[in-house]
Amino acid sequence: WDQPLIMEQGGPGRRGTVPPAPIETAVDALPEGVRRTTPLALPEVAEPDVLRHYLRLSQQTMGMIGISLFGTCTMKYNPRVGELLAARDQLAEIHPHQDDASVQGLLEIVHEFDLMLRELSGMGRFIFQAGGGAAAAYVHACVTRAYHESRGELERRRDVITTAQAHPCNPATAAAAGFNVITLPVERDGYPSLDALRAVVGDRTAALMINNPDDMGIYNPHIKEWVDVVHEAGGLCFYDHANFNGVMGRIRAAELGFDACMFMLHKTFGAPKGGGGPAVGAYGCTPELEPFLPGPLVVRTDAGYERRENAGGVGRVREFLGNLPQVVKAYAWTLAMGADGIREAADISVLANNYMETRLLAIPGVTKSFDHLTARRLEMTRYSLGEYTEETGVTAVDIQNRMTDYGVDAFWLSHEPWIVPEPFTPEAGEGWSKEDIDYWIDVLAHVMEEGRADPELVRSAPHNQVVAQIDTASLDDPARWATTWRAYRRKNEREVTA
Amino acid sequence: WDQPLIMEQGGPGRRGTVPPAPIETAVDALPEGVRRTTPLALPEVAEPDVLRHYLRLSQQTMGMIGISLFGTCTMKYNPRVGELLAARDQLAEIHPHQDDASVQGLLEIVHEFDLMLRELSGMGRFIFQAGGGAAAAYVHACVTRAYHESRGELERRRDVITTAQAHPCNPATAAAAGFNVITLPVERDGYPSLDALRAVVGDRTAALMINNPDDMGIYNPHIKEWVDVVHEAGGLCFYDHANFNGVMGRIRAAELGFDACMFMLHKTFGAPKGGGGPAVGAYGCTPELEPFLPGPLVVRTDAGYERRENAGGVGRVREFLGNLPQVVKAYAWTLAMGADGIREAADISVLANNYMETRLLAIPGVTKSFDHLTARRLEMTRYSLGEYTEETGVTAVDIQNRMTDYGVDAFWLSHEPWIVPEPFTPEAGEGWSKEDIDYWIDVLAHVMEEGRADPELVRSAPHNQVVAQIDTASLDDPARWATTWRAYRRKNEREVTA
Amino acid sequence: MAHPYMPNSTPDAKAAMMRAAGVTDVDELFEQIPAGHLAAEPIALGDGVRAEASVRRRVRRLLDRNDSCVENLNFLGAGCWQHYVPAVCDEIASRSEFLTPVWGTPSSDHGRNQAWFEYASQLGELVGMDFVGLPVYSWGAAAGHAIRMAARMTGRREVVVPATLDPERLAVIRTYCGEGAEAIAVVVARHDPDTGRLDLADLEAKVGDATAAVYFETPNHLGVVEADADAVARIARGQGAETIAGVDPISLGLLRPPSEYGADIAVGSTQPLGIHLNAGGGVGGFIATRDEERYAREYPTLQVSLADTKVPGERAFGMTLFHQTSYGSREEGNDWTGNSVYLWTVVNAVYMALMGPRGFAEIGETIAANSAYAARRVGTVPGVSVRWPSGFFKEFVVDFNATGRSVTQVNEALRARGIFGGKDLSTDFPELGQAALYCVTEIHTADDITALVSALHEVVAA
Amino acid sequence: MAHPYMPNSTPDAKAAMMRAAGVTDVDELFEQIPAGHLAAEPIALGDGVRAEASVRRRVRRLLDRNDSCVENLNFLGAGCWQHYVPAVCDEIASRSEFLTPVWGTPSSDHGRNQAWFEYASQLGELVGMDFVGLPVYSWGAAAGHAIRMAARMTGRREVVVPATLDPERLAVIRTYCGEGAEAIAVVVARHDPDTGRLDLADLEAKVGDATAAVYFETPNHLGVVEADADAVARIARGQGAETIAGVDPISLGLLRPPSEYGADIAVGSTQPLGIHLNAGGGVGGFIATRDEERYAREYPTLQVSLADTKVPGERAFGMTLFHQTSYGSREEGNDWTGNSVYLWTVVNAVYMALMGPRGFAEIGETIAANSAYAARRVGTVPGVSVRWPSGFFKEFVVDFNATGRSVTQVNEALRARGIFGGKDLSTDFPELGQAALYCVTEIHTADDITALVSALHEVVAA
Repeated sequence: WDQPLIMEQGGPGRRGTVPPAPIETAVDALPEGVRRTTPLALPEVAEPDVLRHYLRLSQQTMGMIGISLFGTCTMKYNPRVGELLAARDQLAEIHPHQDDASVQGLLEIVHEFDLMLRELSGMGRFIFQAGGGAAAAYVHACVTRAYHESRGELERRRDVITTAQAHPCNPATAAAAGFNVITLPVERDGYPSLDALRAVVGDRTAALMINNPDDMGIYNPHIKEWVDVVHEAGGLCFYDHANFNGVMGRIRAAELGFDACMFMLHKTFGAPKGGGGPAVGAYGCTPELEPFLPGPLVVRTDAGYERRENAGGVGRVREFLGNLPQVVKAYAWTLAMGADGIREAADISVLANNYMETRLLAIPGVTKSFDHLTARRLEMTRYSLGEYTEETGVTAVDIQNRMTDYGVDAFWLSHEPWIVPEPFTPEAGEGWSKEDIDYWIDVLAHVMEEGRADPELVRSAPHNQVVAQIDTASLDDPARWATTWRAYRRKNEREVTA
Repeated sequence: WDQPLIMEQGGPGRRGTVPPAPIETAVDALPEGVRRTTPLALPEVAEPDVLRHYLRLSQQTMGMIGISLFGTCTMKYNPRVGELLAARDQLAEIHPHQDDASVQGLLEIVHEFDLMLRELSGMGRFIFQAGGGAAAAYVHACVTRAYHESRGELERRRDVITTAQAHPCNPATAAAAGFNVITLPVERDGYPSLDALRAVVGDRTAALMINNPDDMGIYNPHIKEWVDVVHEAGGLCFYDHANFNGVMGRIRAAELGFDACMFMLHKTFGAPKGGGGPAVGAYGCTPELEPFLPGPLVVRTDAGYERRENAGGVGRVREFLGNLPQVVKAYAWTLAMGADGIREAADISVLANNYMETRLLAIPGVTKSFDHLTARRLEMTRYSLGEYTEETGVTAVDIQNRMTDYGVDAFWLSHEPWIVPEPFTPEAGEGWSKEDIDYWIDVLAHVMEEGRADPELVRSAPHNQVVAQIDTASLDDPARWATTWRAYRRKNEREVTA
Repeated sequence: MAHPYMPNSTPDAKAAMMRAAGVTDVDELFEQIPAGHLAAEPIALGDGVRAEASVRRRVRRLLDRNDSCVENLNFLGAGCWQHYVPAVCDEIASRSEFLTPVWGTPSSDHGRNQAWFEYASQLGELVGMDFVGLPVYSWGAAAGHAIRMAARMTGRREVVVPATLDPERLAVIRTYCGEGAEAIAVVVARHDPDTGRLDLADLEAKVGDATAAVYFETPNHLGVVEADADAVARIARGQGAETIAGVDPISLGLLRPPSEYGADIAVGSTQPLGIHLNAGGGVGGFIATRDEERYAREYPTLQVSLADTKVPGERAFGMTLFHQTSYGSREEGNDWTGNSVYLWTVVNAVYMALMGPRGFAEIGETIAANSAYAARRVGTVPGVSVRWPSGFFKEFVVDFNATGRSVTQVNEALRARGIFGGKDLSTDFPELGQAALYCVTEIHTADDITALVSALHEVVAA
Repeated sequence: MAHPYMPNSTPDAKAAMMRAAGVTDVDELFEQIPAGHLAAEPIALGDGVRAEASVRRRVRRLLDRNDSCVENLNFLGAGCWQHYVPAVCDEIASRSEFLTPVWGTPSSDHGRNQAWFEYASQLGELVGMDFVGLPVYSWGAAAGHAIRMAARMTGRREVVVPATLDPERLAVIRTYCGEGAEAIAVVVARHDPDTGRLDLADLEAKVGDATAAVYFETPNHLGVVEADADAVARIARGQGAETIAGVDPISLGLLRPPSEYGADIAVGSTQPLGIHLNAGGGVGGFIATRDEERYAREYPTLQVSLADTKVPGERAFGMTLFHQTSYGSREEGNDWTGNSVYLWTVVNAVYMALMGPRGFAEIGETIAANSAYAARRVGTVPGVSVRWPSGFFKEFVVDFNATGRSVTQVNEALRARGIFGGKDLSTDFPELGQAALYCVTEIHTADDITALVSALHEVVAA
């Protein structure tokens, strides 16, 4: 079904919705000079047609309706009970500036969930202001800035150290906060050596920002020493818990010595991802760093719960308390899972990954990153199709495209930098059944066979999707890219009836 | 995507949902003799998998997501605001036995909506107990029974008169209520003659049950005389307003002399059809028949609204007051439409039908029922593909199947009896845009051309749906039909892992 | 101004269609309707409210005047029960694809038809029967149709029903049974006041060669499980009558399925299977039998059957025995059918799939235990007793006679405390005096029962 | 017992996977983690609550302790505004396909990508600009990124902002501007106390060759429309600085688009476009510019572009300029990006499509008229006045200084009457004394304003 753009639909005079008329006609109208005179070329479409249009677009989005073992992202089941709770007026229709007395239930949830995350991490306090994992990393960069500033060392402490396998948001937010980024390369053991770290640590060190385990499923067993080394030099240590799913309930960031960590509620804690938000990067830190947190903090007093500014903290990284509906969903998820469920989820997630590994490595042409390492990987493993691509000319992206023809959503390749050729990173987590995992693997094996028998079939995929493979040539060409219909029409100089 | 049955999914021990545990273990358990001992062979499927299964099935239901000009049913836009209202606890979580004092808002809506329907029909009171149009017709049959019984004439008045073009629910419910059904054939003018009516009316006449206009879009201009004739003989007249959409706001059943009528809230009044309910057949009658209505009635008193039993009325045709969420949706729709909107909807509905007629009759092979009649049809017209089928061997059902390949949902053929060969009855109503109507007609014309060029292509359709054309051979074969998986497995004597 | 619901309510769209249709004034299109038929006065409904915000506010303010079973504590049952509705049920019920369609082909409606088949299959599993129709409007309607099926099968015109039957459901059954010469006579069999169960001796006396069917329920309307259901069926069968059992599907993980105690036809409400109370608008009725032609040929309903398609190995779902419905045969069909509660059917399928065998076993245990617990605690309130203090499921009769207070008084006082007391039985079952039917399910907690008991203490002592 | 959320939490599934993976104990899989790293004490969260009903009840009871803007009458705005959300927006927001996905290919996510493109296209139409990125977390975040874009483009490290700026948004901007040597300095330009608008003379004095950008808003945080926006842009352009306009998209059917008064970059909140208040969790920020490479190369965001597919005439939507994001270039990319508010983006597209040109024109008129009406009536309350009684949109400053009461006192008294009074400005804008920012939109009726005015009368007279 080829669904035209909404801008191409409708006709003059059609109405999709009608706002209430004014209480009375404005007596004291705004001056002419500030009023719009250019007509708005928005679509004029009736309500049923707008609805049907977006219903159709929804059906043209595979997402989690097929099977999606998207790695590095901990895609999991989003219980619908959370949606029903979040849709209640007592959450959806709460204004952020309401008096604390009128939102006691909400503040209690925020506080209780803070306590839950403290229990999981050993940290002293969490905030939910950051609208995603990257924003939480930026919180850390800002907290680091404020911490060193408070000690008069900010001018000196310019370096943030990270690793090639840390999520790109770590170096990026550090750089945006004005730091110099030092990225340690991955070495033979699957992580940088302690010596490499020691070589760059010093009195210029502001912070270490790191994931562990990383996206290859490798856990750095020297992480405590790393933290010690950085601490000794006066730097802070931030644990990006993007890969928490495999170690939930087994380790606590604070016990490993970290000063701060980040959880993604929209991934690890069962809240939906929304195709990329609204999300929450829950940022937690030790009591020592709490003075630097951006306010407002939610605190419990004898009289109830209140929001309190944090004098001396980072001002804000975002307006208001955060995406509280996602916090409520994560809270409900955590209640439902409990300590036993969380531990079980980690077990199953790691077990499923090892099961997949056994099956995937049996497929000719699939190899594993750092395949000389024999230790079991945690909740994901990075694989490579490098040999297969050399043999067939069919790339990981081609395979990805073709797999969608079988109802399997795209897998994740790898974050930058690519350490292995033609990488791919499936992750089953605890939410996909063994049958679905088996189907996924069967499809991969089948598509790889197709690629051997008929490379062009796979290279030209998909064949069963709404649209065929995109021609990416125009995307980075200023003369042809078009992020709006206005731009497209101008660049294509053609008359299109709006 | 071939989606297995839910009974074929899952595995031992999987849980879809878990009920709360008992407050305490039953001390005083039920005796062994009443307890289940046979294991339940229900599926064991995890929550995400159940959800995904039914999401996929929803996507395999075209319904109103494509284009559906399903006639005789007045399919129209179902405003989603009604769904949000109906989902509120103050409706969804109301118990029917609650004290009247605790449901005043709901009773007020029922009363106000009753007044609206009175305004549209001239009747004296409406009830919403009937769960569909057919059930409302049954209400009428029961009211007729009670009415004649109250006059001591029930034994004599055995005949209910209807016409071949009246909806099948009229003769069926009359028969179920114990009446003898007399069906008048359609004559040259598109309806039975007054003489034919006179010939069967007499002191055996209990009631006339009739639609007007009928499904061919023909309005019987002698309907007032019909009513008079029946009344003179002592019978009651029931107006099945299934075809109200074209005459909304123009005529009132009571002013034409009818004693009772029926509106379908799930069709004419914007409530959704749900694939066949929950629905409401709103039954209204004159004050003379009100004593025979099934209770409870909602009445307004000085103290507020109350439910009151109707002593002497038909006891009940269904438990409780009816599908009140649908009443609330219909009430919201009627508020939004108003007198002007309702009149406009009738105009547009009839205009769209006449527009369609112009275009459809231009397609070679499409003919119109009673094509010698030149008067304009109302909101629908019955067409015939009889000539086309003789020419090509392609039937209306074949065309219907093939049209779905173009995103056009099935059209309605005709209720029994088929008066014209290979009938079809499209209806645009006020809810489909001219562009969608044009697309529908273009698809029909295209498919008919396909049927000429390659009859087998159309006869073997559909080709782009989830499953191919059904083989109907087994459906009425006791040895092969299977309305349950239990039956299917037994009849096919094969081992299927549940 | 164009109306948002009507794409063609613009001057452009109307003009284009009028031009093509060859009319200059819309009124020309209504030439069929004689002038004398037109409404004497214009419809006085006022202009439409175009702003959705205004419509919503107005209706919401009315609805907000209702007190719901969410912010109050509810013990009403009696034909409509408050069970927990899993969120996934709501999610599926709200899918536009299921919410709004009418009727397609077996291919274009494949998903919905499959869901219907899954409903019938799972419900058949609960009741232990192989043939299940799509549901009718309510339990009462299902019982009415089942009795008519039995009457057609046996050629007899009498049905025996228990005295404990819900008067509201009985009223529906009576309407279905008809009046006058061709009516099916409803004969009422007594119950044993000591046990609340059917009085088998009286039943035996009333069942005879005119009896088309014995209709009974377990648990019955007063909550009591008919412990000797086999005997009931035996009595019916002995006289050549059909046995129709009315059951609560949510009990069937715990209780024996009707097929096992000899029922020929099982009926009941589908509302407990994932449907909200909806002020009574959530009810639906199922009919199930053995898969024998004798029964199948009498169904008035639509039903979906598995079938093959033109592609080998592929399955589709089509209507079976359509010709015997009123759609197929008008007055020659079985009773009548029409729009029913098919959206709820999809939700029922979801609910049963979520519950699975263990869910039904557990919820049965929880309801039995919670209601027994509540009965025991309510019975501790001075002057308050439970009429049949054991052998019930979900509902039980609370006797207020010794308190000197009427149920009306008690319930008013409870309502002032945010509690909806049990259904007043004093009018419908005068022999019970001041008694009320309390419903306790899996949604109730110990705190809830404590709140009830405390309130009753106050009310009775006041 | 298996957990409903985890299909593989059954003994069978675990055993099968363990067998295949060659382990006998799950703990073997965690061999990588040194023993000394393991949690010192088990996680003390208690066991999971398996019954959904119990989880729901617990969370609902907490939520029910909140008072919402539905059962109360709300006049709070200040960065998050109560507008009517059409039902179709909620319907689309709740579609599982949009709610739960992560990231597919351009083909498998075609529908969502198209919706995103439609968001950008319609938003671009409102602001009159051709290049629109996918949104960032909030208005403050959008302003912060825009200022950083301007700083990179100009190589300068100063931004001039108005004194009327929301302190909360300003705090975000300051965080984005950084601290220390490389920070972008934030210079505050005065406003004219008589008009509430920017003091152009002061602005002119503060903008110079170090100025990367002038950031201003219209209507500004105190509701006042900057009537001389052209002059602001002229001053900036005159010094080679970029002009960044912060606008409320719901005003843009009534007010001039920023492109027409010389803005180079437009930013603002997407929350007014169909998103619920969500306790502040509904906000999102847009960034739009002219479609010039100079601007496009500085975007930190993702954006979708129309593109061809391998099939002639077919369209797809792909990411443009991905390499300049942090995903593409880590610390070498522009700022950073990550999960954002993309579900709201789809809803924004729906909202704009529903409104169309007339909807935006009408809602602008309604909001302007309703807020003017409310201001006029509030001004009739003894001792209460409106600080700038004309030339505002949606929000206006109410001055309580003459009542002898603090805003805290007034708001407490209003809250006792079910009214959420305007945002207290007394701390953030001490020069205004006891003043509050009232927000009036299309959701308010004459009755609502009457209720407010009556309550204010009582409160002030008390």
